[in-house]
Amino acid sequence: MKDAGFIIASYVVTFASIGLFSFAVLRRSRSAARDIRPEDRPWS
Amino acid sequence: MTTRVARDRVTGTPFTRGLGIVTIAGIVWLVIFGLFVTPADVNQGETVRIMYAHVPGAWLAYLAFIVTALSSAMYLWRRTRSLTWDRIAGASAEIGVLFMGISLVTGSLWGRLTWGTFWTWDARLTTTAFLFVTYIGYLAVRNLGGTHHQRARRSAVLALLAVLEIPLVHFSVEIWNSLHQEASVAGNTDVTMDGLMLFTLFLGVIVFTLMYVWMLLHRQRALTLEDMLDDTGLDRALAARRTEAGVS
Amino acid sequence: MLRTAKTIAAKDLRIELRSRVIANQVIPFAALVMILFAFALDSDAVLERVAPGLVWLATIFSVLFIVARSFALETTDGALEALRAAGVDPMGIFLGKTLALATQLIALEAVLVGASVVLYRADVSASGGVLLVTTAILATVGLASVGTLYGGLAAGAKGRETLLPLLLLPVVAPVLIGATRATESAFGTNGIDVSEGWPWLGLLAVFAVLFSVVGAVAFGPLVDD
Amino acid sequence: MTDVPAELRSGRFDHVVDVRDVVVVLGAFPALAGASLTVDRGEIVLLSGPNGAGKTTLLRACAGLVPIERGRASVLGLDVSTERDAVRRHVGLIGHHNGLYSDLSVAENVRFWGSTVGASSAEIATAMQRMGLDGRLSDLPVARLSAGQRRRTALASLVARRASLWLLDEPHAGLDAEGRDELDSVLRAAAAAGATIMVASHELERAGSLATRHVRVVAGQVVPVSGGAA
Repeated sequence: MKDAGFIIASYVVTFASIGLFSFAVLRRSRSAARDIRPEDRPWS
Repeated sequence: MTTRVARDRVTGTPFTRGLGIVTIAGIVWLVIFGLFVTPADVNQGETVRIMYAHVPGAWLAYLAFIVTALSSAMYLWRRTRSLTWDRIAGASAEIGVLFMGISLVTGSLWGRLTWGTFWTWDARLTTTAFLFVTYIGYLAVRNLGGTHHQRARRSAVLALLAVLEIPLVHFSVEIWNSLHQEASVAGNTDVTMDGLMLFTLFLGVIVFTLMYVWMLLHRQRALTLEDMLDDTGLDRALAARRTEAGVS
Repeated sequence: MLRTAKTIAAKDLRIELRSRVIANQVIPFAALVMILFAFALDSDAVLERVAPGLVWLATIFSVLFIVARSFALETTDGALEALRAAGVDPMGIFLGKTLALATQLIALEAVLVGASVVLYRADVSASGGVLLVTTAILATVGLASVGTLYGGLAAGAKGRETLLPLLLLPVVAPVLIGATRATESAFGTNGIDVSEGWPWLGLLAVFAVLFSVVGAVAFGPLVDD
Repeated sequence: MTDVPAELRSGRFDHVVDVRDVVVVLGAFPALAGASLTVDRGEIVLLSGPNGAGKTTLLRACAGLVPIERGRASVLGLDVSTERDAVRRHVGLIGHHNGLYSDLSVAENVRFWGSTVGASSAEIATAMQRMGLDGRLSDLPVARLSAGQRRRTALASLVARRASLWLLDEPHAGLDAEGRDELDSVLRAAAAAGATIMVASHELERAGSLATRHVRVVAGQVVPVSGGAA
């Protein structure tokens, strides 16, 4: 059953790092956005 | 109302929201299929399940680096010198480094189970490790400072140099390796995939690609915000200096 | 452009002739590394087997120092900026500095090969010598080109001491592999025949041509802000 | 930025230096905040002003060494941003660094800079002579020179590479009295022969007597001198 541990570990590593990265991106942009008016954003 | 918008979806649009929901649903689907629904492989046994996370991750890293190279070329090629291309290149490289790191880890976990070793000096693995280090260097150069356009030109040239470097490294490692002829790692790792397994693998690639698009859009917009922040800081400092000049 | 290159190369070599930093510090460092390898590996048989690799490993580490020195000359009194400010052709600067770097590297490699003959009992036949010289020339052109290219990029930057190895070491891996294999044949390590070394020179030649051409084109945009 | 009028490109131009509303940003700091200045052939313009006002950045902008964020600058009718290499070949900037190789001798340094434009050995000898660097001094390594002698070597290098717009940042700093007089007479002679010179300096008395015009740089902008000095 060592296999199960490895398999689960690889799924956890994958999705946890993706989650952490996305969270960091959203948080950084939120703090950056504080000083910029929403209508200045080219995509909105 | 404006403050609510600012709080709720800074780098988001209805499109990215929809994309995000689809992606999350896809991830759930992928995990259920990958871990429970698909059968074990004849040769690899349960270990093959790592592949449903590993292969799409590796695919994505390569896709991200290709996007970095293409948008760097676009930055240098187009006369407008649009910083958007530069930000796409930077955002994509960050995501690429992330996914390459992930797939190095999942790959070595898989290798330990199937080959009995975390690492082997196979050409593809070695090239991947070099690629990883090279793009860490690329990200370091992006953070050197200077104006936005200095950053953009420097890193664009570097990204194109990396494209040149990779085939050379791959080729040299390949012929270096072919000389060794050390009984290449464990024989029986061939996967005979049935329809459901293949489908799950494709599902993984599609889900990860959607995830990449979502991350790229958000990261690229976050970089835009950061660059804009530098610029609004500039406007304020400019105004301050002009008043200063008027006073003296 | 070629005139500029000649002027720059002559200047760099004249400075080395006056200051002797490479001769008195970097070359002794490389020789010291060879001796330390001998302590670490501690067996004549092993040393003999890995001698070619050690020669090129010591060379590549020394390249980091020589490149750093080459650009320290230019940045201490703002000479690189003065060259840019004078509109001197960046391609000429690149070729000149590469040429000077290559000359110094050849001297270094001669010392290292000599050291491996003395310390590691490497044995070079006449036909092996021809192979060895060709290998050294091609590998040197490649190393000097990438060294100058990335050295110029790192020159003005903060943290350049650590940035340069991070950028340079992954790129030069093909040179390390190709030059080591070719040198193994030249030394006859493990009974490898000299003729087996020549195919590796193709790799070295491709690397040398590619990076000297690309370096000449890319040096300007990388250095010039 | 890209649309430079054709008549400026062809070499007919109104001013040797034409700087209009130029903004230059260093890091996030606007070192120049909308500076405007014109300089004509043969002038020696003194730039004065407090530390950090942007004198150095203005000189570097004219040399095409810092990216211009907003506004436009041209030198000899060539746009500083888009025709940078051509601008640079005509401009000589001596800043806080002299751009010399300390292991080489005075003569070797001047010869090196001269040879970047293919100057003859007669030209190089003249350049050194005009800066008082002939004789014993010429064979000393730069590392053993005084600050003033280094500055003169840098100026000789500039003469040797035939720059027609000279941008000098605090050129008098570190020169002895004799050296300063020598420097002034060389600069006057050069201006009379058609060179255009901009001098950034704190030393109003010294540089003021040399200059044909005096402007102040304050907070990243060029302001006229009240009372109209010289």
